[in-house]
Amino acid sequence: MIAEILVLIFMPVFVSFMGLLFMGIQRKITARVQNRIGPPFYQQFIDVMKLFSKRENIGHNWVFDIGPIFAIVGMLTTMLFIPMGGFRLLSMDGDLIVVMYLLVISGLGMALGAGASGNPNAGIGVMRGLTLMMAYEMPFVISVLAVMVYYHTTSLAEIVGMQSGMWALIILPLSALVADMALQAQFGKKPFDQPIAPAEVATGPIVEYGGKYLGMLMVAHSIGMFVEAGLFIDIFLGGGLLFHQPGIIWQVFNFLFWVLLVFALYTLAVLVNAIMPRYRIDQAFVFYWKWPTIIAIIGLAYALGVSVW
Amino acid sequence: MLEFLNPMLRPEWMISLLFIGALLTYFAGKVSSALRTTFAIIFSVFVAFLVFLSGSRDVLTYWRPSASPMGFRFVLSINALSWFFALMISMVSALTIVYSAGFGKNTEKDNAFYGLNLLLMGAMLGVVFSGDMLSFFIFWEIMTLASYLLTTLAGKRAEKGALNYMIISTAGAYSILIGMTMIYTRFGTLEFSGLASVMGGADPMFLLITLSMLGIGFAVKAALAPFYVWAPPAYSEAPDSFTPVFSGALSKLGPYGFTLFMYGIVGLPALAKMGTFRGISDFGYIIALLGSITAVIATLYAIAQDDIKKLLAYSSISQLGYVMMGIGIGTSIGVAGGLYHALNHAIFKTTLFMGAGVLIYTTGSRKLSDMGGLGTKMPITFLTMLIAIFALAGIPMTGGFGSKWLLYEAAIDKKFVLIAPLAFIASVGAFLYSFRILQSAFLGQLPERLKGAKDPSPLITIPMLFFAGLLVLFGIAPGIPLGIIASVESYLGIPALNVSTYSVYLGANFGAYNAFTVMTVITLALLVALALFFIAKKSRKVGQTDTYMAGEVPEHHVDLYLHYSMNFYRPLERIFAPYLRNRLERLYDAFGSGYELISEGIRRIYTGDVQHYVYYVMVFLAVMILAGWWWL
Amino acid sequence: MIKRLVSIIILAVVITSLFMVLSETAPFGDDETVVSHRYIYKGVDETGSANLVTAVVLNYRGFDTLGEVTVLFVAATGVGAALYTRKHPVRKNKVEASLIVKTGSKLLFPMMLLFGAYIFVHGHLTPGGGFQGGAVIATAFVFKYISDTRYSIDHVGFTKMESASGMIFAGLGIMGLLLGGYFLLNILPNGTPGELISAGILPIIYIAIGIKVGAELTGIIDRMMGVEA
Amino acid sequence: MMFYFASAALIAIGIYMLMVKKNLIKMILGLSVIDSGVNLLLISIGYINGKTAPIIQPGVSPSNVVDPLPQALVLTNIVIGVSVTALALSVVIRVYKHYKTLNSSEVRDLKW
Repeated sequence: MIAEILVLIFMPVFVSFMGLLFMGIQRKITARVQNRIGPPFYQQFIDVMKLFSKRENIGHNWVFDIGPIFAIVGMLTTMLFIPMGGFRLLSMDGDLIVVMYLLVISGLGMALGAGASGNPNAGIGVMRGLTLMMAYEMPFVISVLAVMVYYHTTSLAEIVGMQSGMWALIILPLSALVADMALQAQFGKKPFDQPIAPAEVATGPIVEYGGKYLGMLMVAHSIGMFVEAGLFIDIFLGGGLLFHQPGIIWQVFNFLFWVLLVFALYTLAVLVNAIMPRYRIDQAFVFYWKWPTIIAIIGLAYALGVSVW
Repeated sequence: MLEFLNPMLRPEWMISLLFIGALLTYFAGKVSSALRTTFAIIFSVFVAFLVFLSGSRDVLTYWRPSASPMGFRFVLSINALSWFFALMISMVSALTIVYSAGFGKNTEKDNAFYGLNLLLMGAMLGVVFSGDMLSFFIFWEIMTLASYLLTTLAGKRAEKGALNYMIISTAGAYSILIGMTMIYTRFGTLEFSGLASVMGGADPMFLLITLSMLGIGFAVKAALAPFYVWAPPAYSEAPDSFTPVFSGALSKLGPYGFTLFMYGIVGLPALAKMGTFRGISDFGYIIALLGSITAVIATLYAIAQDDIKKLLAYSSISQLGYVMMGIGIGTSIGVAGGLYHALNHAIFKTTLFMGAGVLIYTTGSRKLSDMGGLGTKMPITFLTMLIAIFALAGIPMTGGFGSKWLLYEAAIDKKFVLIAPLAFIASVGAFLYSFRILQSAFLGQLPERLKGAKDPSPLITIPMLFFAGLLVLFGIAPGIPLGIIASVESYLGIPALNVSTYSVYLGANFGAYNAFTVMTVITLALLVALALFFIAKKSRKVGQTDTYMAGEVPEHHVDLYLHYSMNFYRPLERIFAPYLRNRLERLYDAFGSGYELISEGIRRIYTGDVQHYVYYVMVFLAVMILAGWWWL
Repeated sequence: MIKRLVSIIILAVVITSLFMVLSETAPFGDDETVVSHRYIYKGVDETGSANLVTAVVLNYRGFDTLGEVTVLFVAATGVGAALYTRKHPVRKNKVEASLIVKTGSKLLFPMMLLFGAYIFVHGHLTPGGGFQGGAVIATAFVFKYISDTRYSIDHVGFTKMESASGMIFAGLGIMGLLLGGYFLLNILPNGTPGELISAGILPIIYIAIGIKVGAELTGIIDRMMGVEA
Repeated sequence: MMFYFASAALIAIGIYMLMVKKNLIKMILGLSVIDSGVNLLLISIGYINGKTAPIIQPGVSPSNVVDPLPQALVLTNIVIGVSVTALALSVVIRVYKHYKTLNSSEVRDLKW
């Protein structure tokens, strides 16, 4: 009981720390790919420190304040419901659909706050974000559905447990491919970073946020990175379980492997990001509803065929 | 304590109270408007209270008029299913009457408005309480007529939509009548209790035809896929204080009809005889598929609307598609999800239409792009609508999540790979259009002319707050409504759902949904976030127009440019426009004009010359005689 | 020409088949029907009317006759409505009648009235009845109209007479309803068949009908005469 | 048999008038002729060979009279026929006032 509570407290702190670290590393990687030197890998920590300790914060109204708070609430809640490597905090109660809906709280709260700011750039950003969400949800949902149909369960813990023999990535490669494409948009990386496109809409929804608000958003973002990647790992990469023995040591190893997988997925997205231009939002929409959806449908048909007959 | 009310807890009492109340209200309006409004509120709220008290006790009433030549018995009964729907209907209707009293208009039309509202409430209760098809049909028609008249009260603009509604409803009613006649000629009884014992043994073909005939009539009310064309104009043009009932309560009669006939009368085993698809009947599968298709199409239309009532109208169609999907699937989870979603939809859509009415009253416009920034001016309206929108979008913590979750689980459980993705996408679309309301009406910049906006009178806000409270309550304790639904399911002969107050357990293959855990975790996370927020330096409030504009001075074009809600989803609309140009309406139009063309041709034989008519008569006579000789 | 040919062919088909069917199903001069059998053998005893046609018209099918009177009334009303003019119709002088016509009509007019009255009063004894008598009375008024270009009936009086007779008919029917339980019950004694005062209420009804029909037909004639075309 | 033939001929003539004649008054005359034909037909259906009028009086026994029912019907029919003719004539008067013609094919306001 005490151990669980300790984990419960430790996990968010650890995850946000690692998230910020990864973001620093990715800036470095992007810079190297683009033949720049780039900021030091600990730049993100400096930024967050600075933002939180800023003397003057500017707010508009109480709805505006909701944004960052909801962003953190949504991400923290979701994180507690997904299995993270060896650690299953509340995931026995969790359910894939519940998790997918909990994930939305953060975005919706963010959109509320951005809308309340009254800046048209924020409105455009929110519109793009929601449109993009509708775009990538189509292939993503179909590919996740393939997994749920194949294992005939919607419980995340069950799905992870059933992959102990073989990862879903190997059984359902097409679905995994599509889910990774959707992950690119979930991370908000190019070519799907229309919502925050800095050069067009002055980083979109967060245009009005500064100081502690922006700091909270950065923390939420770093947790979100783990949540989104972790969801993919749980569904397709066997939950990052390398060792199936009980015992705290193995559990820690499993957790480290999970973090490694998150880093790998994130780096993959960053590498794509570094060399890609940005789609227009309607191009992105058409893209997602065309090829990834077709591939996802084929994957779903395959999963259905294998599991029913 | 309320023992003295016991003799009144009978369906015929409630219905006749409302019908008498309708008359009294109408004539009281001739005397004084305050008296009329008081009457309307007292009658509706009292009957709603009676319905609430009557619980699910089995009250069966037979009533046969002395001079009934065919010997039909009119049966009224209260059972678990009808009580569930009656509760929903009476709650929505009564509170909407309270709500409309808050606007305090005093026109001659208001007499008719309140009278018809009570009449409609009585007719709807009659539909759900009736225990035989004849009274079902009679109340059904009273209901259609009353709602048609109520819609036309909005004035000239509503007439076309109301006429559409009436025509399609009449077609649906004829369809019901045909199905009813077929059943009567086959079995010789119209009582549900008698039919329930014989319909199960009927041959599948007969069942299919009768169920389809009845189904067309119900599908019209439920605005299911090919029959939804009446709904957007009728919902959006109806009077603002009637639309909550129209969309919240009246549309639920379609799902009620399906549930009653598919499960209450025909029953699962007989349905299965018609052929099954992965464990559920083909008929149910088609209904479910139509429901999910409706959900997606209506969602796409809703995203593109700038008119708040039209947006909500399309949203209603889409949500009813969900309900039909759940009822069509027909498993324990599916029916529970469908009924639960019907309840949730009744509550949140009523709240949203009420809020829309307030917004239209305040701003004088139905266009979302004419509103903006009202969130801080009208906090109660904003909060209630926010909760309703959360429920609509299915965010956990509100009732809407539980029902959507059940529906997805039902689809995935049966591996319906066509239905499940459609339902998911419609749900994502729901985020889009519901956020459009928030963004355009409550967030962003406040136009100059709305500076004086404020929350409406308590008569209006109390019903909205009540509904919002219900949604939150259902979000924390889904066991309360689901417990009632479980008893409905066992009444219908479907395996009942396993629920406790806070959690739902569906079986080994599914994760349980424990609303209490989710709630606790969210609260904890909220505490953490709030702590983070308040530990840091306090922020300074600046004006709403004081935003980052890349060096522009914003004063001159505040209204026009700073509020980004005109053509909100333009890119998306551009993509879908070629596919969604009102195809179905055009199909109906083509049918109508073709019919007109044929009639025009037939009309040509009336030349206006009397002698030609004599010729027609004689030629016809000669042909008949010759044919007679030939055949005999 | 082709039109006439076609119509003749069609007519030939229709009429021939009508003729053939008739001579097959109801050969000329065949015995009476079952319903008539009852009327013929029981009619006199049941109604007291020597004239069996009157027995059928007024007693067995009395309700029909009420309807028939109504039809006539509606027709008269219809004629009035169709020929309605805002001014009171004034007869235009056409050709002045010759002396013979004038004198003859003066001589014949009371006789014709009397004859008409005779016909409807004896409706239950001899051939004829209210309708025929009424028609004769109307004919008398036609004579009047022909002989005198300025003649016009007393509209108010005629209307009152017509209404009164109609009310007598209906009132008798209702009386039967009150006294005996059904409409047009014969509430008076039948008497001896063949005598003038016999057959219960039938003579009264026929008198009422005669007056009514005479008044109505005269009204129609008056309307048509008064038209300025 | 003669009577059947005559009534059929009368009906035929009446219908022929309706179909061919353009004058509205002649058409109404045709209607009247049909009326007479039908009346004659009904009466002759009711005739029984060698029997007398249905009036029971000394010397006439019930077994010796013809069928009274068709006669009663004809009585009704005559009255109806009179009504129809009167109404039709008055309508024709109206038509003539309005169109200044009695030609039926020129009165075509009923067209469409």
